[in-house]
Amino acid sequence: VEIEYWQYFFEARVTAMEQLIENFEDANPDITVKMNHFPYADYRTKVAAAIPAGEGPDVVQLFYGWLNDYVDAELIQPLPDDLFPAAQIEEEFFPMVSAMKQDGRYWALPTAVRSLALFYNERLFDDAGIENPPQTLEELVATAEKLTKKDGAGNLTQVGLTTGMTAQDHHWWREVLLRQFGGTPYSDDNRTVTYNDEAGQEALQWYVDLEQTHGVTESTFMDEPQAAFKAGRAGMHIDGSFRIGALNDTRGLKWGVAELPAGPNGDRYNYASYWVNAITSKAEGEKYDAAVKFMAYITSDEAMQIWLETVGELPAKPSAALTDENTGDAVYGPFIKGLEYANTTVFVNESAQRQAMTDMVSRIELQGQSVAESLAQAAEEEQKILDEYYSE
Amino acid sequence: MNFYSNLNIGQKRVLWAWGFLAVPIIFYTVVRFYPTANAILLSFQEWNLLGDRTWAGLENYATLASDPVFWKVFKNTFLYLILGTPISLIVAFTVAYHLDKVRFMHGTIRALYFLPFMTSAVAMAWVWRWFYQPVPIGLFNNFLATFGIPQIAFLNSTTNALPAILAPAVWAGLGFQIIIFMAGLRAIPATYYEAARIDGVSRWTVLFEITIPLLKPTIVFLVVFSSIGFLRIFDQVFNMTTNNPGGPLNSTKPLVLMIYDTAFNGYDMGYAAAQTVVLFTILLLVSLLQLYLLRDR
Amino acid sequence: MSVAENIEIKASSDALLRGPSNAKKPRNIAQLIRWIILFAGGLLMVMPIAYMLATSFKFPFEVYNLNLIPEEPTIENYTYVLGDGRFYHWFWNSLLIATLTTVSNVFFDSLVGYTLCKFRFRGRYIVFIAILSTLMIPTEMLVIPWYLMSQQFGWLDTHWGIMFPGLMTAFGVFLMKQFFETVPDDFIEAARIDGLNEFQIWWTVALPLVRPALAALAIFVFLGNWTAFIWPLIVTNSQEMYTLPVGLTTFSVEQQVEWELIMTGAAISTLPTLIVFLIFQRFIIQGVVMAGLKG
Amino acid sequence: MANLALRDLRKSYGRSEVLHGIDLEVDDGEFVVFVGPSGCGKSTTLRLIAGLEEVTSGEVRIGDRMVNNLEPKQRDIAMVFQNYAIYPHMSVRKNIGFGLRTSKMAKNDKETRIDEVAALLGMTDLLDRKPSQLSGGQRQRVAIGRAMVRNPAVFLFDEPLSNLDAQLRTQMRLEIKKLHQRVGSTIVFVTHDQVEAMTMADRIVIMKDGHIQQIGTPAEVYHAPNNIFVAQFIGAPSMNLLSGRQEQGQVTLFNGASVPCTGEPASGAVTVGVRPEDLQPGSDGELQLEGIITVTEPLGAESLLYVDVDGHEVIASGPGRHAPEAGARIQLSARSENLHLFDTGTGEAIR
Amino acid sequence: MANLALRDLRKSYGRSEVLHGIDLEVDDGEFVVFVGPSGCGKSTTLRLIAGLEEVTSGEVRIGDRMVNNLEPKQRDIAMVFQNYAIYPHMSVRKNIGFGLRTSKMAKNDKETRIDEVAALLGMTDLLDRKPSQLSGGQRQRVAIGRAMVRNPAVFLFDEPLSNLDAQLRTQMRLEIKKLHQRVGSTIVFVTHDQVEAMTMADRIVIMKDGHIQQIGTPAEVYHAPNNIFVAQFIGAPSMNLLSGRQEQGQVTLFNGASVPCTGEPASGAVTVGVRPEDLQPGSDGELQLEGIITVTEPLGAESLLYVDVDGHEVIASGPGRHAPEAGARIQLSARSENLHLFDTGTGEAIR
Ligand SMILES: Nc1ncnc2c1ncn2[C@@H]1O[C@H](COP(=O)(O)OP(=O)(O)OP(=O)(O)O)[C@@H](O)[C@H]1O
Ligand SMILES: Nc1ncnc2c1ncn2[C@@H]1O[C@H](COP(=O)(O)OP(=O)(O)OP(=O)(O)O)[C@@H](O)[C@H]1O
Ligand SMILES: [Mg+2]
Ligand SMILES: [Mg+2]
Repeated sequence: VEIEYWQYFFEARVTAMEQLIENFEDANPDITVKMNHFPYADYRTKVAAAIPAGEGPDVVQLFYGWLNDYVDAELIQPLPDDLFPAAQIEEEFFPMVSAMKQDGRYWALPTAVRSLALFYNERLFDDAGIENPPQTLEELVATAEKLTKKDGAGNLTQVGLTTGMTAQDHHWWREVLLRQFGGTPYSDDNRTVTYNDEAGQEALQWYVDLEQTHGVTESTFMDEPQAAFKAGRAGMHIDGSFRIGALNDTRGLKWGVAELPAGPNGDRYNYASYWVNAITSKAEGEKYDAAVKFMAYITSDEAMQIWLETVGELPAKPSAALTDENTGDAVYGPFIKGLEYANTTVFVNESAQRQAMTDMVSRIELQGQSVAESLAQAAEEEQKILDEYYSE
Repeated sequence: MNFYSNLNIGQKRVLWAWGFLAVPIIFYTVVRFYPTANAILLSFQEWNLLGDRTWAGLENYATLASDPVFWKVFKNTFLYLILGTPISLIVAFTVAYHLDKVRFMHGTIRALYFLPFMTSAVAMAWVWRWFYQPVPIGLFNNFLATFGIPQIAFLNSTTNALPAILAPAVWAGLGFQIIIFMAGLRAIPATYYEAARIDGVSRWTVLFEITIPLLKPTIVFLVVFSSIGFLRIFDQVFNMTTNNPGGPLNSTKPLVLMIYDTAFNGYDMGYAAAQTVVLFTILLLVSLLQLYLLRDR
Repeated sequence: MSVAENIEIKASSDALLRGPSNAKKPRNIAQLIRWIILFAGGLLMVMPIAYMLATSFKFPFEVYNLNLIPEEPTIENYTYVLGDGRFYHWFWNSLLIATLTTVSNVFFDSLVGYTLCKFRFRGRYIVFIAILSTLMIPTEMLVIPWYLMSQQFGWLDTHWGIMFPGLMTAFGVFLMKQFFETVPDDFIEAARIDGLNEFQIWWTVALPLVRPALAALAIFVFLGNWTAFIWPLIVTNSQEMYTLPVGLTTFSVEQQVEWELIMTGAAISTLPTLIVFLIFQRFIIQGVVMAGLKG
Repeated sequence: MANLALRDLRKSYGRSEVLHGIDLEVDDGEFVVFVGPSGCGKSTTLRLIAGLEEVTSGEVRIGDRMVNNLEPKQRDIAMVFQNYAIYPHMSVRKNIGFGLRTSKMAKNDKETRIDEVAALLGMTDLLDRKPSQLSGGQRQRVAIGRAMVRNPAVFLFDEPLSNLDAQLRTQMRLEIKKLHQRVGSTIVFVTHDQVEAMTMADRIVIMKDGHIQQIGTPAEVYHAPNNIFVAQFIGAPSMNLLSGRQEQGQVTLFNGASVPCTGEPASGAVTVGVRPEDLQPGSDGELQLEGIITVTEPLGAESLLYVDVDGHEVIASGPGRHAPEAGARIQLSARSENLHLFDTGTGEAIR
Repeated sequence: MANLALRDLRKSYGRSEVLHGIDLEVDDGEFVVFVGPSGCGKSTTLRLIAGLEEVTSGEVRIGDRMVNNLEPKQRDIAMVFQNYAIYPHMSVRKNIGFGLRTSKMAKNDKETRIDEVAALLGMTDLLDRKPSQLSGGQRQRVAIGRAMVRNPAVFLFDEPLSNLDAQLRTQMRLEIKKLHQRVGSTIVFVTHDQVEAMTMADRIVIMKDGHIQQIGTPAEVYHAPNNIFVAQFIGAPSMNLLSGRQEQGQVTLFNGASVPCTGEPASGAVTVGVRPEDLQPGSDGELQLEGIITVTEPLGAESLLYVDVDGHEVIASGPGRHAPEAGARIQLSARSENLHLFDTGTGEAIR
């Protein structure tokens, strides 16, 4: 039988998957797997157009945030209980994978996960005489201040820390800063926004102070945070593990990674996300069996290790991730450690929810709205998004 | 054949006309009208693309009317139209008019103006975005900074962002409009100008009394078409605000971007369809109004 | 640089094609000023493109520098893009699709435009408005029905599937209709007398008279299809069927765009359109030779 | 070969009727010339015959077929347009050859035919030019060539010679006549040129405001005009009209002169017409006028004398050489058989 | 008011020279008519005078200024184009008024002037129409109106009357002459019409292939043509040419007839020209010819007889009524003072 597998295009991911497929086909000579990949930016559109039309893959890679829609529309089928018992999954995988569970059954599983960490520019650190990356938020500000440079007119020419809600900061704020200041983003059932409180205000105030009070950053600096960091014009940069490859390719950049700074109370949080693989409802009979086998293989420890080595993404199981070798790795170490205390946001509409965060900060920066008001408005907007979704 | 030969000349020509239109009409019906009708139907339904369609009545429209973002977007869309169409047409006409009189390196200069139209919108949006950045990388702000003039926040501003995004849209379409204008200018018989030269009227008179009136078919086309273009502006906005589409704070978001966003990020196809119907209605009204105002009297 | 040379050769042959000049010798200064301003404007127009070219010769670390001349120029981006075996597929697909679509558009759009302009019949205006109204629905709303249609007829992932929605455009119909207005009816009537049927009249008499518009249409349709993105993306599955713009997006990866590669791709893909432009613009310049034939 | 008939032909543009019921029978092989003031509907009539415009009411018959519903090409006609309508994008050769496109001739024969026609029109050297490189007259010749090349049953000419020089005009006039005699086609020809009309026509049709005023041979319309309009329109310079009153078989003119009159007008008012060439210096005729010459126009063979007779200007013809000077007093006379009498009220001729 | 001079004027299109050195002096207020075969360069000359084309070499002077480099509007001229060039998007009123745009007249005066011109051209009712609703002749009148409305120093007319009917033509001819007399403008007028040329011109310029053949008053060019070309070109139908040999002060014609000859041609060969109107039935003249009538063309006042004289066709004029029938044998004669002698070799007149 031939089954089809879809994912988005990223060279390393394609290479890794090719290798996995090869291994899988060796082990299962009666099955061939055909892989198709599509541009990242438009992958979602593509999948959304194809799958409802009954076209496309038997096994598909989805962003975890999209799961609800696919489950509701019955476009994917739950993983078989016998091979993927829920209890075993919960035991083997990092806890955040539980977002893939609905009605007591798992619908999809990741091969790899990603988390956030603090990238820093070693050369700039040396120039500024900084020895170690900051461990707390206070240190973060202090370090950033040392790394910030301005020209005669007062325009920033180098920022201490990059910021930008449009990049990863909305995760950082929602799942990390907010919790560090004592708040929570959502209620346990994920249906209510809970950050419109004092903790939320403090977290937001702290965040906007980076630019407004400390002047160590500018959200529009060099258009994109990662660009500023890559160009060596930012001392520090918070980003996901998927950035490692690009930074490795950047000539002349010496950089290091540290865990995200701890909060005022010393707690650490992190945000993790992942792409999952699921079996579409198109797969039936033989193909379904083959798809199940393929699922099993690509969520195995072996597959995860290959993925880590080829793509640089973190294994989804502690057993594969938390090896001494991995945690000790200078680059992967901080990310993997982050996984232990990482949370995952259950998005109903990721871009809309991010937009609420982006607008929240824009209102303060561009329109001078007070932090409290802006936060309240953001909470209201996001609540509306949630309500609309869950009311259906 | 007998039937055909019994028709009078007028009827025969009508038959020919419909014959010529037959294939295109089938094409348009299948490829355009049917999906359009589908979209109109969909605007009364609820559909997340993945599941079933359910009837929603006027709910989508009610949501739309009460959505402040929609009204903001509505205003933006008209701003693009009201600024973009006259500016681009006047600039294009001016260039075409003068270019038509230039011989030396004519082809080269025309190609220079046309090049932007040929290059990929994505790549160009990025370059422009890059021009607009604050120091240290923004070309314009660096330029200002060397003269000690304070920076201008082009894109990160609720007031400047829309014109800043309009500029590359005008820029990209200019070559197209120039070419059309030039083709139109070329179609005006030289004797008309000769007669005017003899009559000794001023160059302005020739321009306003002869060139522009005789250029009317071209102008009608460009006004209607570029209005549609600006009302449907998408590429430039989308690509220049990739991080924060239509931002900041929706100050640059046009209707099409809202539709795109609703459809392919929110997967709220019914709602997107309702927006599409609104856009469709606006476009149709604007075009019909323009055709009416510019008709041959 | 040979492109620039080409343009110049074109320009001088154009000057000959135009026939006798009516220009007067004086006012040279005004002419010169006009020329200088136009030329400077033209240079301004291509500035972003110059940056695009410059970027395509840069290493990633230099991409965000302002300089037009790369400090460390490299053709690595080109060898990378051109070295990608898929590139040739994409290029060929785009070329094929853009060419065929152009032919179809030039044929059908001008036929419909002619009909709507030169025939008087009831329903003419309705047909025109109906066709024009198709410009008013964003493609994004149409791709889903098209997709379902293609699936039904088995056109997914085929050239035909990529092409079919663009075979005719209201844009072309409108453009051609407006230009046929400048063709005197006498020419058409004379041909009727000479025994041509309506189709032959359109083909042998009317079309040659609107050559500038046809050329413009050809350029625009070719360009439009050359850069079309969303539909080719949706309808293709295999990388071999991608068109150039779709293929080029594979250079942008998650959360990050490799601009030097995008710029390289854009630079390469501009070349064919430039050639098409240079081929067809000749007709635009020639203009309508009937000047002075009719009062 | 065909006879051509128009039966109560009407044509309206929008609400304004420009042809009000044209009736005409043209025999097979006949040469009919339409004349009439500008805007009277000559071109329109031609276009209806050709099938370029739809008939509003009435019938067009060619060769006993009702052709109202036939396309131009099925009517076996050729037409030369008033403003040439030659194709700017084709060379002269292709333009002329265009008339042969649908014919089944061998390619060689076509070429020969084109060369033949070109030679006839003196355009052999111009065959490869584009229309924009031709002078006005040359363009018109191309248009004529395109019609001639095909030998259709009916030729329609809309002022084909008006841009040609006199020489070529005379020549073309003869050529067209010869063509007519050779192939025997029916020809309908519109012209403004008196001489053309008189010399070429088997019959002349005089139109005014969408009505036919008179149909007749050149001699008939010249010597026996139906009404004042025709009398004035045919002949250049046109007939002198003198108002008078009828009294007992005599007409008394405004200046007291009187001439015999046979007919009986409804009103008493009579207009007496006399052609300039019938009004000559001398006293040899029944009509006698005396006046002062205001202008003399030499025409070579003869000259025209503009004479002021008691405040009325009349035109008379004088000798080509030694014409009387302007300012001189002169005695003019005409014979009564050369006088034309019209009822002033209706304008109709009194016979 | 201005005089006009062309000095060795040449014009080439690309490599082909179409005017080969035109020299002409036009006096202030003079009315000059250009005639010549189609394509001889009349329009081109006019366009050079108007400043619409660049002069290749030579000079154009208007009112003692060298105007080669002046814009048309600085030359104080008006021009009527052969193909009208009226603006399709303007009403007739606006088209006519266009010529007044630069004038400093009060708006009211302008309107009056337009109405005046329109009345003159018989277009008062058409003032609000668009050109597309006009007939060919009506369009041409609009073009004339636009030039007339302005009263410039020099008028240039390129076959302005060729699409008008005879009536209107005669009328316009007179109007233009009156205009000329009233305002005294210098007028250069191109026409194909013999009668127009003869009646209107102070002097006629006959061109051929870009060369001037003769400049002279109408009487001069008619009665004393410089060469065979002019002799044949002026006068319609054109002069009969009979070949002969000169022997001792006598010319012996091909048929044996002989006439006296005074001049001395270089070669012995002489061509004898006689105008049709000088060749009449009868035996009253030195030149005697006998032949058979092949065709009779009635022209009303007179008729043309095509007579075959020993294989040569000559045209003679006969009476308008009772013209001899075709087929009859006829005796023709002409007086020796009406004969024109030319050197057959050079074509020049022998005087
Ligand atoms: N398309 C039209 N719409 C309205 N009126 C028209 C149209 N075409 C012609 N006419 C009018 O119909 C009348 C007859 O026109 P037609 O062209 O037949 O005249 P004509 O006798 O050929 O004149 P001419 O000798 O000047 O060419 C004119 O008064 C003209 O203005
Ligand atoms: N643009 C051009 N290119 C080349 N040759 C031309 C051009 N315009 C005119 N000619 C040629 O120049 C010659 C003179 O043309 P012109 O128009 O002056 O003739 P014309 O005497 O006005 O003739 P007509 O009486 O037919 O109008 C013609 O042989 C014509 O073919
Ligand atoms: Mg007419
Ligand atoms: Mg001419």
